[in-house]
Order: sequence, then C-alpha cells, then structure tokens
Amino acid sequence: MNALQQFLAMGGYAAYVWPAYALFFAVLLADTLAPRLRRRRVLAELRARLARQSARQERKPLSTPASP
Amino acid sequence: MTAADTALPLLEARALSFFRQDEPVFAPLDFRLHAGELALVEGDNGSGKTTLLRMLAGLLHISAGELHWRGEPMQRDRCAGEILFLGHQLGLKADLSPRENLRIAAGLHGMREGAGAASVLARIGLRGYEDEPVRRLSAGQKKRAALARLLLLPASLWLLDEPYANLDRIGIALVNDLLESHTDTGGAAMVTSHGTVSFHGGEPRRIRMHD
Amino acid sequence: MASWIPLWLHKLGSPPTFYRFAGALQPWAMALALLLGAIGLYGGLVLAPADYQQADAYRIIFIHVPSAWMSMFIYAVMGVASFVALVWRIKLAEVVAMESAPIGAAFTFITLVTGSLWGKPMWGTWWTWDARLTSELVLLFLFLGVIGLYHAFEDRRQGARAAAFLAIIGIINVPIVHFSVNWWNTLHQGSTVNVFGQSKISADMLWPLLTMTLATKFYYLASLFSRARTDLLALEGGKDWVRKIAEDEASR
Amino acid sequence: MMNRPSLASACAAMLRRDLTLAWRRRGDIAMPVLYALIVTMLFPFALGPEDTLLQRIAGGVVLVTVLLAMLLALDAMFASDIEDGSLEQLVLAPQPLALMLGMKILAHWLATALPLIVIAPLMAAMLHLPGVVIPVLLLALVLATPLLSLLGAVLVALTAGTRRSGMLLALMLLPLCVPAVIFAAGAVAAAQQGLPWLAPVAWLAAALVLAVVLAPLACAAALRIALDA
Repeated sequence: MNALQQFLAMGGYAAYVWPAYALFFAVLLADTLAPRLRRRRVLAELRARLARQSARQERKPLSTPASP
Repeated sequence: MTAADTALPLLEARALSFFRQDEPVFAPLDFRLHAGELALVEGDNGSGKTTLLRMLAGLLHISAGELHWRGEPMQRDRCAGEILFLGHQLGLKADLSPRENLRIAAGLHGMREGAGAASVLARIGLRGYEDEPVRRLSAGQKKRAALARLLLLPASLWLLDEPYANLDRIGIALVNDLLESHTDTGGAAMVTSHGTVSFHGGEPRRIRMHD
Repeated sequence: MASWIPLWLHKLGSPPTFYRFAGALQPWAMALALLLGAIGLYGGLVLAPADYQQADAYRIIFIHVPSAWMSMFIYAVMGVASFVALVWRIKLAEVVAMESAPIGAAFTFITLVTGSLWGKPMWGTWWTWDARLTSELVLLFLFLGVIGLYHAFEDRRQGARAAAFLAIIGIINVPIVHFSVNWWNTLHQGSTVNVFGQSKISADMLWPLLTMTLATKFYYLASLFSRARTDLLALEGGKDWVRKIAEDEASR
Repeated sequence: MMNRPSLASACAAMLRRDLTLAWRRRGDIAMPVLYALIVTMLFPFALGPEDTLLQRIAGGVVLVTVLLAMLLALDAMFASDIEDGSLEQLVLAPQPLALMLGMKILAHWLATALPLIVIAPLMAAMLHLPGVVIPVLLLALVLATPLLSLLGAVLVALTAGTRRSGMLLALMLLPLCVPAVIFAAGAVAAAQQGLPWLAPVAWLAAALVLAVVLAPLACAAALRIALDA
C-alpha cells in the first residue's frame, strides 16, 4: 500500500506527471473512437441512400411504360 | 464519306467522361469535330453540358477517356490560344468599359490593341456603349460585349456555353451569323443550348448528353 | 500512369484491396501498440530509477518525446503522401495524407501540453519562445490548416488536393521557422532556456523510451488504417464493393 | 508563335488592368490604410503614454499592424476574378499563367502594401520610434511586404474554391509569416539598439528572391486545383 502511494506521489511531481499521462490517453482514446463513430454514420447514410435508390427503381416501371 | 471525315479532326473524344465525387457526370462520349463544323451539345439541365465544355477548354481534368487535338493528345500549351471559351460567367470586369475589356483580352492573347476594337463593338451592336462601364449595361449587352471577343481574337475552336441566353431576336441572329462566318472560314464551334435553335447555315452536328 | 511504380503498390492502391488489407492488419497493429505501450510504461514508470537531477518529473519524457517524434514523423508521411497524391492523383495517397493530419495534430497537441507540464517544474515556466517549442506550435497550426482547408471544400477530392498542396508548402516552412527562431534567440539573449541540457541517458531509461516510440508508431498505423478505411467507405459510396459491405453489416 | 514582344505586352496589359481596377475603386485602397492607423492609435491608449515603452514596441507594432492590414485586403485578390469568370479567361489565355499571376501579385502589392509603407513613418512617429530607425523600418517593410503578398497569393489561390475563406486564410498564412516577422522586426530592433542590422535584412532579401521565383508557380498550380471542380 505504501509502495503504491509512493508510486502515485511521483516524488512530489504527481500534479505534473499524471495530468500529462491522462491527457496522452484521453487524446489517443478520442482519436481511436472518432473513426469508429464516423464509420457507423457513413454506413447508415449509405444504407439510407441504397434504400432510396431501390425504392425509386421499384416505382420506375410504373411511371415509364415499356418501350421497344 | 465527305472530305471532312477523312481529314484529321480538330477535336476528337474517345470514351470521354468526367467524375464528380466518383459519380460520372455524363455517360462516356465519343465524337469528332472537324474544321468548318458546328456541333450542338444538347441535353437537359444537369446533363453535364457545361462540364463537358469546361473540360474541353482545359479547365477540368479529364477523368477517363481520351481527348485529341489535331490528332495528338490534348495538352495545355499545344492548343493555347486556338480555343476560345465563353462560359456562364462572361469574364468581363464590371468596372471597365467594353473597350477596355477587349483591350485586355487582346493583350492576353499577345495582340496589339488596334482600331479593331471599335469596329468589332460596332458590329456586335454596342455602338455608343464603348466607354460605358460594363456594370451599367443590360444583361443582353453584357453578353454582346463578351461575344465581341470572338470577333477580335483569332481562334480555330469556339466553345460557347449558352450563347443565346439573355439575347433578343436580333442578338440570336447575330450569334448565328457569327457562327456561320466562323465555320465558313474554317473554324469549328461547339455550342450548348437547351432551347431549340435554328441555324441558317445547314444542319449542325448534334451531340446528345445522357446521364 | 508511370510504369515504374511497383505493381504491388499499384494493386494495394486500389481501394477495395487496401480496405481488406488494412482491415486485416489493423487489430494486430493496435494489439502491438497496446502491448508495447504497457511494457514501455511499466519500464518507464516503475522499473526506471528516478533521475538524479529531475527526480520523478522526468517520467513525462516517456510520452513527451515519442509524441514529439511522431508529430514530425506523421508530418513527413503526410508530406510524402501529399506529393504522391498531387503528382499521380492516387486516391489512396490523398486518403493517407488527409487522415494522417488529425492523428498528427493529436500528437502535436500532446507534445505541447506535456512539454508544458514538464517545463513548469523543471525550468519554472509553462512556455518559452524557444525554436523547438515555436516550431512545434507552428506545426500544430499547419496540421490544423490542412484539416481546415480539406473540410472547406465541397468536393472532397479537390479539398484533398488543395490541402496536400498546403502540406507541401508547410514542409518547406518548418525548417525556416526553426532557423529564424534560433536566430531570434541569439538577438534576445537571456530569454533562452536550455531545454534539453544533459543528453546522456541511462539504459534503464532508454529502453522504455524506445519501446514507447515503437508503440506510438504502431498506434499511428492502427489509427491510420481505421481512419483510412472509414474515409474510403465515404469516398467510394457509389461503388459495388462498398454497397456489399453496407449490406453485410446491416444483416449482421 | 508567341514571341517576346507579345509576352511583354501581355504582362503590361495584365498590370494595367489590375491597376485600373484598383484605381476605379480607390475607396478600397484607403481601407487597409485607415485600419492600420486606427490599430496603431489604440496601442498608446491600451499601454499608456510612456515614451520608453512605446519606443520599445514601435517597430514590432508597425510590422504586425501592416501584416494584419495586408491580410485584410488579401482575401479579395482573386475573389472578383473568380466571380465574373475573368480568371477562367486568364487561365485559358496563351500566356504563362505564373507570369500573369506574378503581375497580378505585383499590382496587388502596389495597391495595398505601398500605401501602407507610405504611411509607416507616420505610424512609427505615433509610437515615438526614433527617426534614425525609420529608414531601416522602411527597408524591412519594402522587403517583407512583397514576401507576404507572394505567400498570401498562394494561400488565397488555394482557398479560391471554397466559400468561407477569411478566417481559414489567417490560420494558414500567419504561421507561415513567422520568419518574415522575426527578421523584419529583428532588423528594426537591432538598428534601435545600435547593432548591425544588415544580416536580417539580407535574410529577408534572400527569402524574397526565392519567393519571387517560386510563389507565382505555386500560385498557378494552386489556382488550377481551385478551378478544377
């Protein structure tokens, strides 16, 4: 327990060392998550577009009569 | 087979297409344009007429296909000065007069400004407006001021995007006259228009744009 | 296309191939980054002894210095990819250049803030107008400029080309900034602080540092892969291979 | 076919065109000058009227104010030409685009930076800069302002295809200006302390020579990217 406290105290520099490490991990975590969220959004948009397109294609034969 | 078909075409497109955001703007195009020919580019709004003309002028990068100028791959400096482009935006400075605008165009084409400007402006129907700032001209008069470039500068190919827009009946006849004398003297032109246009001089070639 | 580009590179440059390739490698790169990071941090925070001058405050070095190296490394990658993108118009190069920029900005930001946190206890100030610090700040602005320019365009590929151009201008500029600030410091004597005084570093401290450097490299690779994959999906939205992916993921 | 006289006359036409346009809108020329004067006026009010303090910061304030005033005018360099299609005509003209853009940049420098240089002694006097330093300040401005115009032109060309460009331009340009500011202000500061000021001026001159050669080429390439959509 004492060793852990000593480790966390960082020789009195805890106020500088741990925020630095916290920032490091926070920024990189955000950097890792951003593309995942964006990927989900891009795929959702794509699926919506595909759905629109297929809906249009189903309508099409009705609006344009068969031509030779 | 006429003689024109066997001669080297001025402009030849093979499977030419343009992509915007990876979507083709128009289906691949094949056409040839010989000296003395007039081609009418037809298509609905959004069919890519303007895009095609901007690409032919060299403003847009060709996405796929080939474009040949006098039998050789089109390159910027090979056809420089031989093509005149008139787009939706007329390329006139509103603060300058038609005469000054013409003088700049002549200067950029390495020509000495001469007495040509006055007679060109008279022929185009802007007599009396030579020194009026373009800002104060009507839309049709602005169009005429831009068309004056075609008369002043020597070029073998004209690329005209909607040249009839904003023009009255006399103006339309004027454009037809210009096109006729240009093709008669061995020039070629490509014209976009979504309206129907009647040419006096023969039936123009038609290039149909599809999505 | 230039015929001297190796064939494998040309194949890898095709979006669906790269998408699969990056998808296969990304978890491994991330796993390696995490493993090396854990080892490096254990070595740096626990095993390495305290510095005889700086005591425990020096332990910021294990994230600060690798981040600083990464900020420059990523800028270099972005510059090379930008050059390739502009000259050969390869879409993958555009994607690599543009998706490197946010990662580079992240590492540059980390470098600046951790440097500040290290500087306060060591030389008593959060910031000094030293050549290194100023160049790093300019680097951050350049990364942000590239990102901003990229997103200012309606057409993504046009934006990528413009931003790639800016990245190349920046490459020329950063050394000039460094040089000019060095010169400036000779003019304004007294405001200089010896940032990295003693460069002798013991082996106990060196191996965690190098391990962390490797970890950040693999992290960059992993992050770049996942960003590039997402970007390719967005850019190639109309293509069949992307549609298939969209449908497959929906059914899952 | 294109021989030298035609090139020279094209350059002259370009230069005359832009200068005529600037002259027709004289009011726009006055704007950066007024802006610079007003900003300079604010400093004594913000910092107090102590001569020693104002003297110390005078050189730097004049330089940074001139830089910001130029930034203000930079945005408009290609805007109207893109809007009315004259840029397309310029790109398609059978002349080397880089040279024509060089003329445009020269005209822009004459219309915006030169008036600022002319009033720079006034700005310096408002901040009590010693008279002997003013020639060095002018020399530094004469070398640094074209550098900013050239660098700025490249970046304006890059943002030409976008709609919101003002703040973005500042974000991109200002970091790139750091060396120019350092050397120009360094020369003034050295002269003020009675130190040799030739070295920073020489560096500025070297950078200017490099920029005169490279920037128009880069500007042409950037504009082609901006128009290609």
